[in-house]
Amino acid sequence: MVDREKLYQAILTGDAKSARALTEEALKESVDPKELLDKTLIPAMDEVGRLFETNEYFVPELLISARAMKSALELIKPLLAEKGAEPAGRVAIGTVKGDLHDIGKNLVAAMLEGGGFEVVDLGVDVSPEAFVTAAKDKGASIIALSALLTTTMPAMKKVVAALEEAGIRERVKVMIGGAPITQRYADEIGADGYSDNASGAVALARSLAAKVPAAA
Amino acid sequence: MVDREKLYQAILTGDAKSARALTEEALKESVDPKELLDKTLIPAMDEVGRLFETNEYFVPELLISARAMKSALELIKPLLAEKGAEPAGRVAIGTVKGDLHDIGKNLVAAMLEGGGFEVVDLGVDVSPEAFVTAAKDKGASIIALSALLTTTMPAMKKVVAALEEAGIRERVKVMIGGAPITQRYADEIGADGYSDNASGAVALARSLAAKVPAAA
Amino acid sequence: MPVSQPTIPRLEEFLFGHARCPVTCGNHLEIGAGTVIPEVNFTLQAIEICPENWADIREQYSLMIEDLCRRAVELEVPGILFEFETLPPMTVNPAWGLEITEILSETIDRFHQSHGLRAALRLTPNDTRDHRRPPRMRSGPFWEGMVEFLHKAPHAGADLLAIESTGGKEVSDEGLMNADLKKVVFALGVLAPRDMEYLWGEILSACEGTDTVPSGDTACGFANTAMVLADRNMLPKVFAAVIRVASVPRDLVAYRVGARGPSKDCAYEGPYLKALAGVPISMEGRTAACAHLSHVGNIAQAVCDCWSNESVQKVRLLSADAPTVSLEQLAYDCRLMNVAGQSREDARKLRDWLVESDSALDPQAYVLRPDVVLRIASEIAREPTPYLQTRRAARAALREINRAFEEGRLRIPDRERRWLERLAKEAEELPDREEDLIAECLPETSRETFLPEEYGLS
Amino acid sequence: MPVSQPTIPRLEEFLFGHARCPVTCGNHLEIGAGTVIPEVNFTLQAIEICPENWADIREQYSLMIEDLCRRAVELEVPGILFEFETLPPMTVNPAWGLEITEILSETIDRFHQSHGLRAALRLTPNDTRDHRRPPRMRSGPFWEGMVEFLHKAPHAGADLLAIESTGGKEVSDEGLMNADLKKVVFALGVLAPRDMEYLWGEILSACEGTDTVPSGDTACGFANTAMVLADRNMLPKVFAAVIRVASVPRDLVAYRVGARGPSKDCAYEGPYLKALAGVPISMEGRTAACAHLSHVGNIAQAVCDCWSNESVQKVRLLSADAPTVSLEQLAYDCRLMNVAGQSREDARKLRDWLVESDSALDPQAYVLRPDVVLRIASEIAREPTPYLQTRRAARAALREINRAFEEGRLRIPDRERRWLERLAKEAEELPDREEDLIAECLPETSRETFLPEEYGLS
Ligand SMILES: [Zn+2]
Ligand SMILES: [Zn+2]
Ligand SMILES: [Zn+2]
Repeated sequence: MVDREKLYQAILTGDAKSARALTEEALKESVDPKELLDKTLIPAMDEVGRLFETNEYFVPELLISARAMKSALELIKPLLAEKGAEPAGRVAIGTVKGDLHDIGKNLVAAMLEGGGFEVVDLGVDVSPEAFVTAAKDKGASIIALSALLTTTMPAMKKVVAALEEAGIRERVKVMIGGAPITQRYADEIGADGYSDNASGAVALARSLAAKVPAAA
Repeated sequence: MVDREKLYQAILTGDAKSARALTEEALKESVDPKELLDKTLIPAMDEVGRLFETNEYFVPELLISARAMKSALELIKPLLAEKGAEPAGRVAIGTVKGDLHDIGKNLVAAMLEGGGFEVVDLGVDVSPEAFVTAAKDKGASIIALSALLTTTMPAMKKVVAALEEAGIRERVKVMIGGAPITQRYADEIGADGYSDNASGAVALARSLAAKVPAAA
Repeated sequence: MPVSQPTIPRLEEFLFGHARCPVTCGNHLEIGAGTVIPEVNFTLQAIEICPENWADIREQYSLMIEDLCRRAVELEVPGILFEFETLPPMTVNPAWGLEITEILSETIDRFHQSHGLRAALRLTPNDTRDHRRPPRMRSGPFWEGMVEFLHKAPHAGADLLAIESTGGKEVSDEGLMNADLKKVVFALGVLAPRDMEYLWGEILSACEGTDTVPSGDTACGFANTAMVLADRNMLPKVFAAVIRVASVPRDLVAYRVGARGPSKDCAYEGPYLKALAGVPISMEGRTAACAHLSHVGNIAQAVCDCWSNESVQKVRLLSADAPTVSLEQLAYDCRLMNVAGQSREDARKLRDWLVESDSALDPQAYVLRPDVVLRIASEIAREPTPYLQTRRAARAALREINRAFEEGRLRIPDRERRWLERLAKEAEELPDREEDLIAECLPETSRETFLPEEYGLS
Repeated sequence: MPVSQPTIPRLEEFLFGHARCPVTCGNHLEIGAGTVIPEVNFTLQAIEICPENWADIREQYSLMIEDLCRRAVELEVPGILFEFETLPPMTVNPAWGLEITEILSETIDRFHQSHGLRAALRLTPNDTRDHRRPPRMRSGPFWEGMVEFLHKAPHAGADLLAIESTGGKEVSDEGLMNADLKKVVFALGVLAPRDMEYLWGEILSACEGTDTVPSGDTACGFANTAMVLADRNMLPKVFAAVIRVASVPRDLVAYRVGARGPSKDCAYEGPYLKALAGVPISMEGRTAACAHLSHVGNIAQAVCDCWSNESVQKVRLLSADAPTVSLEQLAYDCRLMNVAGQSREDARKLRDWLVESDSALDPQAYVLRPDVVLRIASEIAREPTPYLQTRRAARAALREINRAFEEGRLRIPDRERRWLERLAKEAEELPDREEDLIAECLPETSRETFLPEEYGLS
């Protein structure tokens, strides 16, 4: 039988090769993929998150763990889909129109992937229309907006307006972040949530995913 | 014939006794009060304002000039009223509810008096109702609001709302000022004007008085 | 009421970080014992204080103090003072002010326990008696709210209690606007001391038997009003400089009856208090530009024990909220002082550069020169009563300013020169006997703004 | 491309206010000739840059510069630099950026004429090529907008032209997130220098025959990104410190081809540029806390020639708008430096206190120590190419940090210690030949983010 502790450690240390091999082995041994995910992989990623929160891990360490997690998930997801288990959700992420900052956005994207979300990265300087398209055509149920400039913050409001205009505002959740963003601003523009850090963004996305209308 | 230059100088140096005596003399000599006001007194006060603006005069000098002006005006106003000439206007001034600062307010009040306005000083920590009463019962066509705390600024908005509720918003002009106040804030709460200094407030009051509906 | 044998320090020993009588408060925080610490003040953005907004208000304070404590730990400050200056409705309704005090105090304690942060909370309720004209100084709802607040403050977690008392302000305001020296001296030298004895009796009794330190009082409503008006070109700077010095005897009343410092940050006259009362002082200057532009940005720092930002709102700046930005600036300023302060000789050097930065450019800066402070302080110390001390302070300040101007060590703008003479004349005309001043001034006041009986006069 | 015989200063002569090659610009403003001056940066509050808002935007800039000039006169600054860093749409649409430049320049000139204000305007257009991934570095609409802007800038009133160029950032961003030293060195030592030679050719030709001074470039997008991430606990500080030093050779390219300084404020690596290129430098630290919290608040000031606030929005604070508040703080900081600077010995004292304030607490501060700067600078100077200089910079920084840590002169938190070794190993493994590094790195890049041919590679 596969050593679950080893798999857990492989995620923790960001050893993608081992993580994948151990997962493969476990699945061959007919371990229930849902069980493997819930009992080993997610707890490992949660520990990574905890180590990051408590300032033990730095981003590079978190990223290689997220990559190891992703390589394991690639094997598990198709099996889950067969069984009708839902993925965590699909997030379209981008830095808003006029804003060129991508590091924060990339970090959130990587964390979301590591957290089991499917991530559509729209890049930087993204128009409201592109976010609408991602929600409509790529099935994103969460839109994550980043802005680092106070002058580009208003573009976030435009994305919300564009979603409304397209008639899909109720079926997607909007989360926002970036240095100048505050909860107050999120409330003001009618966003569904705000986070000022990457691992907070994953927790936020989880809670938003739980609230997405079933139809989505 | 009375020496107009002497009267002008009496205002300029704040010699209230001479200003009053010379005005009395001029009126006895049947000088047209309107002409005396327009050609001598107001130009003198304008010069005081200029000296203040250019940092030649300090407030104490400006105040004694305003007092000299006031003592001359006391003689002239009844005569003007007889002839149906309108006074510059009546201003009700006060520091808003919750705010205790009175120096700025007092300075504006003194300048307005020197500028020929009738001033009703409501004091500090003034409720919206008191401003409404001043407009309704004391005939003030301009309401001047002062606030020095950011936390009491919102009280200005309440005064505007109270005037609307009382159905008299159109016939009074609202001007606001105080350290935290900006033009943007004036626009936001629907005030008619903003000044960040006392002599600017007089100019503002003049321009607002010109816009007050004739019915007022 | 003579100042009892004050030990005025020698110029060489008159340094930042060192006070004759250090104060210990809060979480093992020592002030004036060799290390300068930041004092951070913070307030809300425009918001009405009312029940509907209360949850939001609590949260704002909670966020501010949490952020501040976190950054203070990261910056490894040797100690820190937080000041919570209530907003007027929070003193009128003491439950509000006390609730915020508790939030702040609990957070500070938590950071002390988890990170060893040495910190204390200074609580400064408003003197709300100033709400009404004429003010009632010893009775009525405002007085009662203040008294209730003061007595409950130690139990809500205030480590230090301070106030910006306003006794005499109703008279001083008029005096300032008219640059009427006699009236201002009447307010500062006669009315304020009478009021402060009464009010500080209450503060001391509130602190008695608790760990709360009665700290200080400030002539903010007098001298800072003059300073701000002077900075806006409304009053001559020489007048503001004289008022600054004339406010010293008033402040001293608090220390004479039992306050122990540190003085309030906005008492720019602090160096005089340090010299005369031996208490540690909190000062503010360039790093308080968020609250006041001023002409004493560096010199104000010369002999400070706490270094403050005066007050800043919770406005989001590019990096962080403005209170946290202030903390960072103050913390680095303090680091510099504390590095230089490792040697007395170096401390004197830094002190003197701070002094030379500003002292020739503005009379308000000039009267804060440590050498000038010590000279004028010894004159003040020789007078027996607050009134005579105030008169002496005004005269001495004028003399120092005049001499420095004549000797080319102080620049006075042309338009102010006529004021030098006018003020000197007014100062000379101040009577020898307090009763005579009272007799002269009372008839010039109106019962619409001022009630003599509230000061035990009539 | 060897640095041609740089005259690295002796430690005693490595002081604030004094650069080997002072710069004169604007209204008789001398920089680096003995006096430190403030550099004030200011920007808008959140607002969309669009035609409907344009009148408002013009007014905001107009109000800011008017206020700043007025207060600068009141504070009697010996000189002042204003920086206008455009917002991206203003570079994409040069007419907008140039219109604001004219407003600022005219106001500054007016105050020079009416009040003798010595001031200059530094204009910093955005490097908008970074808008797209993969970026086009030498063609396309972003490049064309920048070129148009640069060539028109001198005629709109820019006294100094600067940029925060982004060549290699698309690769560095990935390298930073993964703390991948090789990739970052590839970006800083191979890509950025190639891009800067190309871009700076354009800037120099724009300035030719005009009074506009080509000033500097900054590794902001590289080293400051690392610094900010380190401050948020996302990257090890030792890594950020190494990147800081490794960004020096990249910056030097601008000065080698003709830029004259002062360097950009946000180039915290400025002391190295001053040592190696002899140019005056602009620095930011505690007084730029409005823009960055940092761990180099005092040490950053140690050898500055301009002292800056980095950037602040037009937010209303209790006293004034935030840009004016920054100006006041900077002006007083400069006063202190200039008073101490009257004697070289005193200047050294102040410099050393600023250094001792911070240098033991953080490796990012440690590598800014003037003595460390001079040692590493002489090593850099011995290498012939930007790549080898970058490699040397990284290795030397690591060696200095390690030694200081071992000797107890620098504290490194436990969790960072494993990084010291890891980074040293990665630095040792960097190849001797640039071609080898290129050959190693290219296959690891993706054409989705990076096009080698835009750097003359392929
Ligand atoms: Zn105060
Ligand atoms: Zn205060
Ligand atoms: Zn920058």
